[in-house]
Amino acid sequence: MDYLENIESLAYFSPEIVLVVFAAAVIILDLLVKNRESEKTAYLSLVGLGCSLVAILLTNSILGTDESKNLFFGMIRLDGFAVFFKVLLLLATAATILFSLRSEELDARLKGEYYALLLAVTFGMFLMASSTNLLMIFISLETVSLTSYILAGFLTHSPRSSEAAFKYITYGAVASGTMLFGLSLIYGMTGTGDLAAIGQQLPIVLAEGQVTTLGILIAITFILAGIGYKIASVPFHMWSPDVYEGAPIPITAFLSVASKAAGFALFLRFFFSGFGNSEVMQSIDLGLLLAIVSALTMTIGNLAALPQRNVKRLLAYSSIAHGGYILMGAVLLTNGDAAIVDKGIGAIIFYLIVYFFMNLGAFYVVVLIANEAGTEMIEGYRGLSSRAPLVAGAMAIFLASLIGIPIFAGFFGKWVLFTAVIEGNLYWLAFVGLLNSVVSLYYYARILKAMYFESAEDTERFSFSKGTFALLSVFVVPTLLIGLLNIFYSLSEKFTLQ
Amino acid sequence: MVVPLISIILLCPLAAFAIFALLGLAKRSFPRQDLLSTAAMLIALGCSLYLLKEVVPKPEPHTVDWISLGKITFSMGFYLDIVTVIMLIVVTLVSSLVHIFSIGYMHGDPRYPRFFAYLSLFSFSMLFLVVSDNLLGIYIGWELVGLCSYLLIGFWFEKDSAANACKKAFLTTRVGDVGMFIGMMMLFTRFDTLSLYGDNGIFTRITNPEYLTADASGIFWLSIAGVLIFCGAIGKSAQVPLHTWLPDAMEGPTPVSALIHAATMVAAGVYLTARMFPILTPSSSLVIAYVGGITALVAATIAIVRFDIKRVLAYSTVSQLGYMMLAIGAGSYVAGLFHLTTHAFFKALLFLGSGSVIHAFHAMHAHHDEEHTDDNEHEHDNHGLVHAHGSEIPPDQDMRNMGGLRRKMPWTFGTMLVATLSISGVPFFFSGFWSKDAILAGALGKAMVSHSPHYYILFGMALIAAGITAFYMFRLIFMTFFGEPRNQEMHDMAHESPWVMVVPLLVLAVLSFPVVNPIWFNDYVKPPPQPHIHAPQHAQLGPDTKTGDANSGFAFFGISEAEAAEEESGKNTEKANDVYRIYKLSHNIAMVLSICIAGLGILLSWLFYHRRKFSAESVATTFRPVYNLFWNKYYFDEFYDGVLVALTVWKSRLFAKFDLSIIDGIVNGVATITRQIFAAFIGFFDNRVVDGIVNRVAEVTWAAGGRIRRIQTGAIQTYLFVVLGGIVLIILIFRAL
Amino acid sequence: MSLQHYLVISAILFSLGIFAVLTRKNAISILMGIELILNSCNLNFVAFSRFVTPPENIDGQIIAIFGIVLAAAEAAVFLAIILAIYREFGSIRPDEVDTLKG
Amino acid sequence: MLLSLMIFVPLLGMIVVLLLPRESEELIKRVALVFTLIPLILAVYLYMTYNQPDLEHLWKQDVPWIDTFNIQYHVGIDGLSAILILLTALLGPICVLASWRNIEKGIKAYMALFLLLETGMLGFFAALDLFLFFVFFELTLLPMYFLIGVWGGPRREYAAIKFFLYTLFGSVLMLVAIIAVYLNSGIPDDRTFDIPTLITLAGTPGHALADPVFQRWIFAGFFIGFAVKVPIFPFHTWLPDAHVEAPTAISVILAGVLLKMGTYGLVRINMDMLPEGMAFFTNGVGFIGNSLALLGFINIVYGSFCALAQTDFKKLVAYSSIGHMGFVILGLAAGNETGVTGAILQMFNHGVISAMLFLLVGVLYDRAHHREIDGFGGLGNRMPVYTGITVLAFMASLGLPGLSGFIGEAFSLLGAYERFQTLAILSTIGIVVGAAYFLWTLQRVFLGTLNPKYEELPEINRREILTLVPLGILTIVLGIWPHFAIEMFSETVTELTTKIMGTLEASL
Repeated sequence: MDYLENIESLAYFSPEIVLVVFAAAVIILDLLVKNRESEKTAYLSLVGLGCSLVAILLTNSILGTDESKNLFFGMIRLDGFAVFFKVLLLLATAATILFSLRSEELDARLKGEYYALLLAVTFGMFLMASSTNLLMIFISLETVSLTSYILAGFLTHSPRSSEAAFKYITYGAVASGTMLFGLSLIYGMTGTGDLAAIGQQLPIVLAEGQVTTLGILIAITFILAGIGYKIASVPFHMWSPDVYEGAPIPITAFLSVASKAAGFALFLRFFFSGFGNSEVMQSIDLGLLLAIVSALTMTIGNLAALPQRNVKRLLAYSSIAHGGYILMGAVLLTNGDAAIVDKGIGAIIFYLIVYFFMNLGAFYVVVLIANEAGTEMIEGYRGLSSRAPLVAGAMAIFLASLIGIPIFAGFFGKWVLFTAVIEGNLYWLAFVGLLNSVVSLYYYARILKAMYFESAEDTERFSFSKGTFALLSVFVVPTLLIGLLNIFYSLSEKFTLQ
Repeated sequence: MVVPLISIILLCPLAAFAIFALLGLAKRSFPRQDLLSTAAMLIALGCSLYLLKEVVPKPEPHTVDWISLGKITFSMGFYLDIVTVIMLIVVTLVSSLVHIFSIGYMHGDPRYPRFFAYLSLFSFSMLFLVVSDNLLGIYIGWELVGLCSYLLIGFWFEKDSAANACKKAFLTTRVGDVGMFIGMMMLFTRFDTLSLYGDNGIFTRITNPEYLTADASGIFWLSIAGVLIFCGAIGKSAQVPLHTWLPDAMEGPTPVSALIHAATMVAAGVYLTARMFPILTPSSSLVIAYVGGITALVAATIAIVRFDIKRVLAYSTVSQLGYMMLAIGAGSYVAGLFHLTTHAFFKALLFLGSGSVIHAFHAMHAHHDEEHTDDNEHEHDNHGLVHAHGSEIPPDQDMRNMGGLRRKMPWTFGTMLVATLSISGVPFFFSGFWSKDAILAGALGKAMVSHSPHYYILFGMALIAAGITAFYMFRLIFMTFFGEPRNQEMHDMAHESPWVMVVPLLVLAVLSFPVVNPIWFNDYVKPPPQPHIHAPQHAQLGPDTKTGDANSGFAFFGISEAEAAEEESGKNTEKANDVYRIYKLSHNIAMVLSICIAGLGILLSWLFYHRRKFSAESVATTFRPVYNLFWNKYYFDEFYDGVLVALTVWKSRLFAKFDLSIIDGIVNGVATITRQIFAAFIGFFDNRVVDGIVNRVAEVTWAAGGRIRRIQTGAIQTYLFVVLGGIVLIILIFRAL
Repeated sequence: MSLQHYLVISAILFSLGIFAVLTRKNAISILMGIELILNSCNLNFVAFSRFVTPPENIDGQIIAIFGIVLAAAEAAVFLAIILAIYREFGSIRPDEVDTLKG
Repeated sequence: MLLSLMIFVPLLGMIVVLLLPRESEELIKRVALVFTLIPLILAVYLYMTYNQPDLEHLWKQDVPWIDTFNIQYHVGIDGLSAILILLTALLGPICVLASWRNIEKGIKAYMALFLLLETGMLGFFAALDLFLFFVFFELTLLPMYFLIGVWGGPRREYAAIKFFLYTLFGSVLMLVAIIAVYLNSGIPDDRTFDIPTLITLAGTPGHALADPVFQRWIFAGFFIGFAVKVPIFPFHTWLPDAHVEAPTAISVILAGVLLKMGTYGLVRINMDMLPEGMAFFTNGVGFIGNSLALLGFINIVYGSFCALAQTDFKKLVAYSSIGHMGFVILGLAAGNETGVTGAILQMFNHGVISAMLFLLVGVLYDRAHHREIDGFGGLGNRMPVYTGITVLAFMASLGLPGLSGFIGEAFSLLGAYERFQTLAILSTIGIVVGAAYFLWTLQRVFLGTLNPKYEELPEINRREILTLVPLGILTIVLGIWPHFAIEMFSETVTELTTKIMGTLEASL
């Protein structure tokens, strides 16, 4: 197999390098500027993201359309799939930084390293999206995790934040440890760390009987513990509500979108290249396993969301549920028909785009309300329709989209997913998913109800800056349009794994 | 020439109503609605009379396609034969007279214009019903007249009794109509059409052996259909057991009773049955005849003991309608229609007469209410009677307040006397005699020809009914116009009615003499063939039928069968002559008997109520049970009320409140049953079960949410334990697979 | 010493680690449990790279080295967070840190 | 083009309304009225120019939308959709007028949502692409939810969410069915949502869509989706709540149009596209074979008796709608010319009549501020005009011949009797009970002595009369000359029924 030497790889690695450089720059800048000007660091990091975006596009252009490169002796791989996720993650980070600028709960003194950490975590996620070697997988995962732990606990003097960090790291450490154990087993079975090689080796050794299916099952289950914890899938989801609730809202948004997306990227790449071979999957019935996991994930996520009164926590559960929906697409990886596998991945990609806008949008509204009304509780949303009609309208759109009501992007996302799933003859799974979206209506509607049907105690209107609305519209407009425009569908096709 | 005429006839009254309705939307009203409506009616009358000479020997339907779906087509149109024309004339004539009468009678009523508008609407609907050539059209007119009667009975809707009566009327008839509709469905599925005449009309088709056939089933379903259609007539013409609404309908203004509930609408049932004559099978005919006979008898007996002058007439109407049904059931098509005509006139006259009497007393009404209610109480005590529900008699209609009016209101008295003589069947100068006699003859003749005991029984019923009729009618006359005034005060107030009211009386009185010449009637009105009845005797009728010999002429009222057989002419003369002879004989017997019994009836009532040889009270006390039976109208209403009282107890457990005024008559009864038990149960079911299931599901979901929540303890080590458990579980499960 | 021995040992280490993590009532001992888990993995890698892969292929050992590094980093972050916890809750008993729940 | 104009003009109106300042209420109302009148004008023009040359869809427009799934923006009109579009366009301005005074707060948002709703409804009836069809179907949900939830009565939140949940549940099953149809419509590259194409495919023997068993399942999926909308027992319980809580105009739309969306779907998809499935559920063999007719019968009787049990005027009308929709189901189940014609007529007429009824209830409610039937009495001589119109509406609704309500019922029954004797006969119970509850209501509200509380109740005013008169005229005209309506869809029905009956004969 062909791969590039370290030096020639660097060109293709530029986006990551840019990020690292800027991370360092941000820290240095933070030392120079005074505290109250520390917003500068934020802008610098935004610039960094911008540069990195440019770099990504450049690498992509030199890469050409469908061709892909294995960098650093096949440690990481640069292809359309990776590029897509890099862009998505980059945008998510940018959004997070903008949120943080407007969020009042993050106190001013520590901003510098905060942004540096954000850049670092982005870097880690880039690696997650593109690593093709057990070693890289583990390293990237750890990089992301370690930084996330810190970010989650970033609010000093906030017990909730510290607790979140504590739970996060304990849970994360165990999960990744378990995963590493699983990886070690895989390594032992195939004698290589390279995913592609593993993909070739596994069926052989399985056929030769050197490894039992039980061994593979154990290994995969252990690995699932690691990845499942990143994408918060049952039964590895339990950290997420607490962490999401405790962490600062921008970080919650970040985790619920970016690190989920990165997790799925890793998930897809790992199973696609490492276990792409169907008879291995059949041998342990991976399809059914994933299907059940996804069904459980969405069901439990939705049901647990029903009684929540804290909107942040509610959205945490809802994002678990959405993880479940996305997993339905992942189930298709185990389908024998390559076309359907493609459809599945395409569906996931499309859904992630949609999910990116609607979920971040919802979280942004949560940030705004937390600033104005000073609470994350659903009571804070009472009478929002009169206190801040535009924001309420935006929130309504995001929620409607999360429910999956037509003309809003969320519906089309679900549509693409369910079509793929049904094409994979998983009618029951599709049906469970759809029933879940009916259940989900109930708790989303509670927010709608609070905003529109109930009236607040004090009715003075909230005041938001122009920038706020601008940023809000950045999320509203795509939520309205993505589904209606043809391009996005074709877009999602370009980035599937080869 | 026919179509435009009929259009005019229909449109005039409709226009009169439309004007009222449209102006009503603008919250205004035409200055002289009464004249408008009356004029419209008179025009219609003129046209109808003109139509008499338009009638062609071989009538054709004039139709337009109303709805056409692919192969099936529903047409709307007119069918004009002599019967139609006669009906048209009857309706328009009576209607015009009633209009005129009302100008005087309704004078000063707050809703005076509306009354005439309603009358116009009714006339339109009735005429539409009459001229329609297809069942759908008939049904439409049928329901419309129902609506009008609803509106007019409830004209004084402030009175709860009126409000109940109109609802009762509509719902009761509706029950019958549903039967009729089912009958229509049956015919429709068989013939793919609902039009009766024309090349593929039902009556033409039915001659085609494929539809009815040697096999009994063909006849059988036809009988069922016939009876079902007849259900409509049962409702509209107030036949037993759906007759209870008609007496209550007397809550409406008297002209309405005269027009709708005596002359026209109730007769529509008879008209319908006559129209359906061709599809009546022997069995369905028998059913009809029996229903008619029973009605005639029951109603007559009830009428004996009424004191409310209008109620007496109402029951007499019911009984007379029974007569007509009997006639048609017995195959005496012509007789039935003839009686319909004559009855229309003299019964309208009677009602208008009573109206004029009531009008005379009306002024008294106000400040004599309470006193008379006392009277009633007293009354009941010494009769030891219980008043049936809804028979509180308004004082100005209570015959016990009348008496000796003949001097006070000579015109009214004279005209009503004529009508009474006519209805009681006094020979030979009164139309009622001829028609009634024809029916009796028909029944007897049928009996003698077919040797079936049924028709002998029916003949008996008719005969007795005739006697009773004579009795109670003269009772009415004696109590009202003869003897000494029982209530001096009211008597003094009474006065002859204004000429607008008297003139119609006179006209109708004239018509109660055999102006509608029986011979003429017999010559022109021919019963349509009943192709499926393969009559035993196929008769070519002797030429002498068409001669002026009255007796022989009447003799043939009954022999529709023979006439029907005429088409499938077995040239079997002596057989025909047998039939001829039998009918002639039967007719003579019938005539003699009817005269005797009528005389007997009159004599009795003279002894009872004029000479006072015996007292009605004493008889009543001796035959207490019978009397009670009659007084309480065979406990029809009580039966239903009884059921409902039981239900009331039931309901009191179910519900907090219950409106007693609901309980009235069978249909309300049913309504109440359903409301109280069934609907209530369903409502309950709807809330608790159907909705309940849904809510249950919701709750379960919620509970599940709560459970999962509780797993989220907050202790990190629990989470980790779940992780481990999850891993182990997965491995265990999937290793087994 | 065959592969099995190493594997058995690492399995035991792993189990001990998990056990510690699940049962210890002190955040520090949880950290130790985590370290045990990671080290069991490292042991696995090394053993596999010694027995399974040809001698010139040392991927496994490299992974193990990285594992050690990351374990150290993780320990550092963990301790920092434990400090924060101690500051906020005045205790480092994991079961007392449960304000976020439901 | 005209059709798209008709569909999206209200949407445009919504945008305009949103741009207006919330203070200028009169202006907002006027704008809304204008933007609802334009579709009406177009609809009338359509009616004038409408003729049935062949079953070609009129005013077709077909532009590709989402190529990836071969989804097109494909709209067109045939007889069936034409008449319902006419109904929708007619009720639009009437509802705007009906909301002129009695919407206190947030008239701007109200009108905006209403216009959005109208776009959804018009689009639904015009859609010829299954996906578009579904999108419009769902598009009506959200506005309805807010319209009930924000401007509704005391229990509005409950009613709104109930409506939302029920319909969403139904549409979920429908979505599965749609996807299944799409996936089976051909090889991955030329799959289609185009309804006419799908219909032809489902007709071609040997095609995956034509497989009877497949069609049965799909039929069930679609059916439940539509049954919730119609609503068919036992999915009906959202209706009374929604109706009672919704503001007058919204009840009108709900009863007038939204229920028809269900039955329209039944005809357009379940009958036209899935004749095999239809045959399976209506072939009169055994329980399954009678199920559809049975549901119709249950709706009729059940709805009527529930209505009889009500004491709330509006709830009574709501339940009566359930009963009347039963006749539609019965007629459709019959599947023959008479039945289906009756059913479609009943759709239209019920739309008109129930609209009238709800408007009338609204008039009374605006004056007396309660709807307890027993709380009134004797209004007949206080407000004669109102009473007159009410009598007309009641009589039409209880199926008095000569008014439009009758023909639909009668034909449904006539048609049904040919195929399901017993059920048809039993269903006539509904006619009597219908008369019973309406007359009883009439008596308790209008007859008898005037309730002293309402000595001063003002008579119905001009605007209200204006909303009622067109509907009243329609009921009378269509009662006398139903051909005006039938001529629009008779061709469509003939073609449809011949197909259905053919399939039935084949299956038996």
